[in-house]
Amino acid sequence: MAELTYRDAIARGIAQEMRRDHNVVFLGEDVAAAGGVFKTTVGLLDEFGPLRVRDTPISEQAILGAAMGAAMTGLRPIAEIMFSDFFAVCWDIVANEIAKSRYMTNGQVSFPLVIRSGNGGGLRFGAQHSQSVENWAMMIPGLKVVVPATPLDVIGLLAAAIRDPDPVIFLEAKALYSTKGEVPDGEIVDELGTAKVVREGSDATIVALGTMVARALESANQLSEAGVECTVLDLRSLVPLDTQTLLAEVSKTGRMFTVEENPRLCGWGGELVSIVTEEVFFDLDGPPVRITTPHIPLPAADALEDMAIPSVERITATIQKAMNS
Amino acid sequence: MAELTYRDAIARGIAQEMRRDHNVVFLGEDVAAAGGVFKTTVGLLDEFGPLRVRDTPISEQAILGAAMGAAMTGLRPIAEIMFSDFFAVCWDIVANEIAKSRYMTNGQVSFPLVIRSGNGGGLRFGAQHSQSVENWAMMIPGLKVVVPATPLDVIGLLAAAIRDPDPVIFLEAKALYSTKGEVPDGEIVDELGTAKVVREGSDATIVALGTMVARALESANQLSEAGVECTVLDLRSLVPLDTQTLLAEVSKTGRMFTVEENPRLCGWGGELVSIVTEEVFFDLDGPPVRITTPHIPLPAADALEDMAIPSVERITATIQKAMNS
Amino acid sequence: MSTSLREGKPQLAGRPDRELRLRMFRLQVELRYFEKRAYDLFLQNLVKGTSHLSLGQEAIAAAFGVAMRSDDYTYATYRGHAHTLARGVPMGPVLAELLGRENGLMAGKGGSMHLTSVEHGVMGSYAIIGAHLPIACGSAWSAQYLGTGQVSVGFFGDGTTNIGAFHEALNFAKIWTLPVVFVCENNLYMEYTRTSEITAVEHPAADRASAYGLPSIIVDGNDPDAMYEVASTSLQLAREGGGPSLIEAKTYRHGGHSRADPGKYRPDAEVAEWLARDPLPMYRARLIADGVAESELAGVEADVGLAVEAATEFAKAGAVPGEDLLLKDVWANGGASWRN
Amino acid sequence: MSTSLREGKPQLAGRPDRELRLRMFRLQVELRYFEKRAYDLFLQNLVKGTSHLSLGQEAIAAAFGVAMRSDDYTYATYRGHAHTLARGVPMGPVLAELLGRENGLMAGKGGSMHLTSVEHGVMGSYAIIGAHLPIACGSAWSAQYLGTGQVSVGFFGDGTTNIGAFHEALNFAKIWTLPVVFVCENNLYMEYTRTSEITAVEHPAADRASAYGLPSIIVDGNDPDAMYEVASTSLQLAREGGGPSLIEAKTYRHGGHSRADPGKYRPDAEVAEWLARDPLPMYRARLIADGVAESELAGVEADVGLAVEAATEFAKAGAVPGEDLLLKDVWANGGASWRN
Ligand SMILES: Cc1ncc(C[n+]2csc(CCOP(=O)(O)OP(=O)(O)O)c2C)c(N)n1
Ligand SMILES: Cc1ncc(C[n+]2csc(CCOP(=O)(O)OP(=O)(O)O)c2C)c(N)n1
Ligand SMILES: [Mg+2]
Ligand SMILES: [Mg+2]
Repeated sequence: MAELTYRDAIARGIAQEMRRDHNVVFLGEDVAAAGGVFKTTVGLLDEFGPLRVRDTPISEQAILGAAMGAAMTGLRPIAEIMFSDFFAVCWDIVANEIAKSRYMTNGQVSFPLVIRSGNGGGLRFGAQHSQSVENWAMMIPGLKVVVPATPLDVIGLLAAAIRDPDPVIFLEAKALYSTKGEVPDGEIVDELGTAKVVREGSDATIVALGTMVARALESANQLSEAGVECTVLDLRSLVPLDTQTLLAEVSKTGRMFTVEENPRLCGWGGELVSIVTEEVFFDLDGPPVRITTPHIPLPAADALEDMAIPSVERITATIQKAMNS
Repeated sequence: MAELTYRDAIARGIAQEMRRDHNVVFLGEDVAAAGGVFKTTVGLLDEFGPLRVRDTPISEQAILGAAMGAAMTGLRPIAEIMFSDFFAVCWDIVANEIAKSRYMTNGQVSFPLVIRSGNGGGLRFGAQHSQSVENWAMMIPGLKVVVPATPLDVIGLLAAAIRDPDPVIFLEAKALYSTKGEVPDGEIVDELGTAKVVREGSDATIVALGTMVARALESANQLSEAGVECTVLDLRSLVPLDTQTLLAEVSKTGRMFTVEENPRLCGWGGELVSIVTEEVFFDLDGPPVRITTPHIPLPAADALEDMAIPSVERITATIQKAMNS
Repeated sequence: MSTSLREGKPQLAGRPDRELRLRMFRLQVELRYFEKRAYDLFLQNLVKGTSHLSLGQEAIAAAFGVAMRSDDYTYATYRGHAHTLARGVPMGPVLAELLGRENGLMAGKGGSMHLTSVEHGVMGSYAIIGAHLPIACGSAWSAQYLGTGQVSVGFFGDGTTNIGAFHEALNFAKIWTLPVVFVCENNLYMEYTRTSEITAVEHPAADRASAYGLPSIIVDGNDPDAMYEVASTSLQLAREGGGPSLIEAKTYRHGGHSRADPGKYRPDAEVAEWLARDPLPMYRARLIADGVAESELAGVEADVGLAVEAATEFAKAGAVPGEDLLLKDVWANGGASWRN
Repeated sequence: MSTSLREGKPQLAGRPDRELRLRMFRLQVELRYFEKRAYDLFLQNLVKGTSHLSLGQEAIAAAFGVAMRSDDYTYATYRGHAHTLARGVPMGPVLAELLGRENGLMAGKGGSMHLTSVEHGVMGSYAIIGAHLPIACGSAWSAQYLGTGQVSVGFFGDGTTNIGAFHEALNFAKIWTLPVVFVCENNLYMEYTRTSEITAVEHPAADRASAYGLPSIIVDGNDPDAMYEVASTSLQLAREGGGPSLIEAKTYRHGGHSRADPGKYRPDAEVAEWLARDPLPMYRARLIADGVAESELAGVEADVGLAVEAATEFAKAGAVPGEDLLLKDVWANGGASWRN
């Protein structure tokens, strides 16, 4: 058991899988010699050498095209897109090619590949380096979408993603890179599509993802002092979506609150609301409520960014108001 | 008053606006000499000449980059992206640049531009030429999103979009290009952000968009024979979203059914469900239900494509079942 | 059946011998007859969706078809019938795919624009301009990494040279010394626009080669022997670790861009000039001049004619795909469920 | 104040005269002092988020700053402080933007990577590699269409030449004969990777020029006089309808890529060599050798020093932006509402 940062958990997860499978290869901008611009991949070049850990030009379409072509011919590539905002320059390879080709070819090809990317705000990087793009990926049929919230989950879910025969968009919460957590020694492998109940309560269920999990927990603690007991569900993966756990937990409490870092429209929260209302409508004691970043580009200034992304205070206030009305 | 196809309405709408404003210019692949691959822009080159109607290389980033730069320095460009699936190769210009720059610059720049694109399935073009990408655009703050369902709306909404000071993603339903409708003579200008009640009923509200509007209407007629009277709401624009009309109509009937051509996850239907449940929960007599294309890439074969996209039969059956339970 | 074409001795870089030339002849006849049949079936409203024919461009596919090793990788575009067949994929399933039938190459799920047959090395046909060029780099990378000696070949058009993915793929292939051959089929037009009108250089591929540290290669795409020579040389270079090549093959499509297009934007004289350079009759005449018996070639033609009939029967007899296929194979577990 | 630098007579293509050279000197001092201050403030934890300095690359911005017409358009990258200031944007609001204050150039909403001042022709700083190059074509197109004689200038780095948008923009500018000047500041590195290791050609921009029908231009980016000459010539060409230019300016950044980077991946000898070629002391010495009094230059330096102090006070005094700004200006109506 050791304490590890979310940042270091990335390299540990990748190394664990590269050790067991020689066909796992890794490419991206500044990932090898420099160990990644977020220092998430330090040491991999040294351990696995320049044939398995490769620096690329600033050519995101080439990076993901190469990963795709390699995945369908025997390798298990991990590709890094430095900031998830940059998916916009290579979205065709993700959404039109990787996601669709298995279906279009009637199952002739598989894409055992992982695309890792730094996602989300909180670092004052402004509108083009802070987006939460989990909904971009969720809306494309054929992509799995994973967002870990702890160092332990980083390792376990990354290992599961690398072993998965389908393409996984693995979104790392940039704001969590320097957070720490306990991690056991030895091999860690988790399971995709499993949400985790990280707190139990009887009055309401808060569903969160990535950076928002810790805030939801803190908010739940505040609410507890005010007499409202909340379950907090860490979704961990959007596709596959653990609707069993979701529906069970929401049915138990009768209320659902979603906390999304992405801007509101077409966020995953809307999808959850539609699942919950369609399937357990008569278990609901009140309307599901979404707490999201407003539907705006993210501002750069620290003060403004803090207002935009759901804060513990906003989560608490919103839930309190809804529970009292 | 004349009968016009949806296809011809495009050219008429563009011509109407190019006549009144010399700063309206138009560019895209094969749009000038060839009049567009869907023949939607026939005659524009002849009337407005090669300085205002321009053929481009296969360079979607350059097309939209050029439109963006021109829009912020005095022109009102209309750009065509031939198939909306191709937004994936230029999504950065749309989502990161055009959508965000007004906000990032604190309002220093405006983007009076329209990006037109052929959208949706029904023509057996397969997974990379048939997507309904209205949710791609809706999820990006800073974009307006319009989808006309009739030739009249094509002209009026296109004119409104061209006159609008903000960027508008104008999605033309490819499957409707050869449909016809009555269109009055003279100038036609509509208003963005206004939904239209195209049928009134007391039992349920069906909300639809683009190609799905006619199907919803036909389904409503079938349901009427079975004694269920439906309101049909043609959303027409996703951003701005006419929530006033939406909430009013859903509150009246107590039931909402959305009919989406896009694959399910993170579709606009989920957004509508979350708005409706959050804001008029206690007016609901039963759970809102979404009818969507399954969360799969679209298959090419006619038989399969017809199974995938919501059909009149599926709409009717789903509503009937929900209303009876 | 066309599969036999891919047997026999491996290609050598250089001029094709008699046997290879006969194989190229046969392949061209196959592609021609097949696509003419596809066009007939389209007129009968049996081909669903769109389709893009390579009529007039067959020599390129045929030359690579015989020059490639059986485990090399082909990356085609929406105009991919020829390249798919040239790798030995049987006609029946390809035609059935165009008809949207369950016995189609991808059970009707992909359609004309996405022909794929992994067992024949056809790693897919791609309908978004340029996308397959970086993807071709990917399988070249895996071949390099795994030391298999396989080569990726990516075919594309003149109009495709102006999109970003082209640029990224070429640079990437060069710096990683990837075994990939990029083949630009310059048929002078993108869809309806002349490529020279929207391209900064005269030779859209060859004039860009130096931007990637590559030599400029232009070849007569209507001459199978010349094509073979350049194909086999570039494949050998790639296989031996010499990295990528960029080939510009000059050719012309006889018809319009796709089934909806009569191709009227092209000057009559230009069309006439290129029809006079139709690779099939030219090659037939050359082979005869070189001593091949007319009867042998006529025999091939008759043979292929029968094969196309058989393929047509096969395709027409195919069932309409059923609901079981709709939700099949989004994921590797065979299903389409996004929840658990 | 720096605004004065943009007054005076319009540029002429060719060698700069004494006045222009003094203006370039002053501008370089401004950029240098400003960015050193920005770095100090970062160390004091006052600069929020990231920032990318042009220390060592000032000559390029200074030369274009004096060569451009006051209504020309600048398109910068995330490394855009220098290009923004060089167009006459006052230091105070720029520094305040870095500090995330309400009196910032964009009220704190854009940050260091998105500096924009439309009134000074600075049409934005773009943080996605390559994106601004097609956008620069757009304002060049509008200038051409409206007949204004304005020119767009797009600055970018060596690493940027490998992304698709670069390719599309260059081809597009050439075929439409757009008045745009593309300026590659080749500082040898992308972030931490040497560009030569991931680029197929030696000169990442100049060796690609021919792919767009353009001449190859390489210039010493640390020599303001040489830069001025090439800048004014290319601007004049564009203004007179001669279309785009692609310039590769050789230079070096003194520090790391961004605030988080100490730049340790660079060989000591290389850093030393380039520090010895620091454009500021070199130019100072040259001006003195050419007869400018040392005291005059020292006067400029003192002056700029005061201006930087004043800008710092201005920035530090700025208020933290309030909630009213958060939902402002998503749309042209000033608001952020997506519903009605
Ligand atoms: C990104 C993208 N843009 C546009 C299209 C539409 N399109 C399909 S084929 C084509 C022309 C391609 O021309 P070329 O590369 O010369 O190939 P050819 O069709 O002549 O074989 C275009 C513009 C597309 N499929 N993808
Ligand atoms: C599409 C995209 N990919 C990657 C990045 C991350 N990134 C920011 S700056 C940079 C290096 C750019 O190098 P160069 O073009 O040489 O410019 P320089 O920073 O040296 O001025 C990279 C990779 C980005 N901003 N956008
Ligand atoms: Mg072509
Ligand atoms: Mg650089």
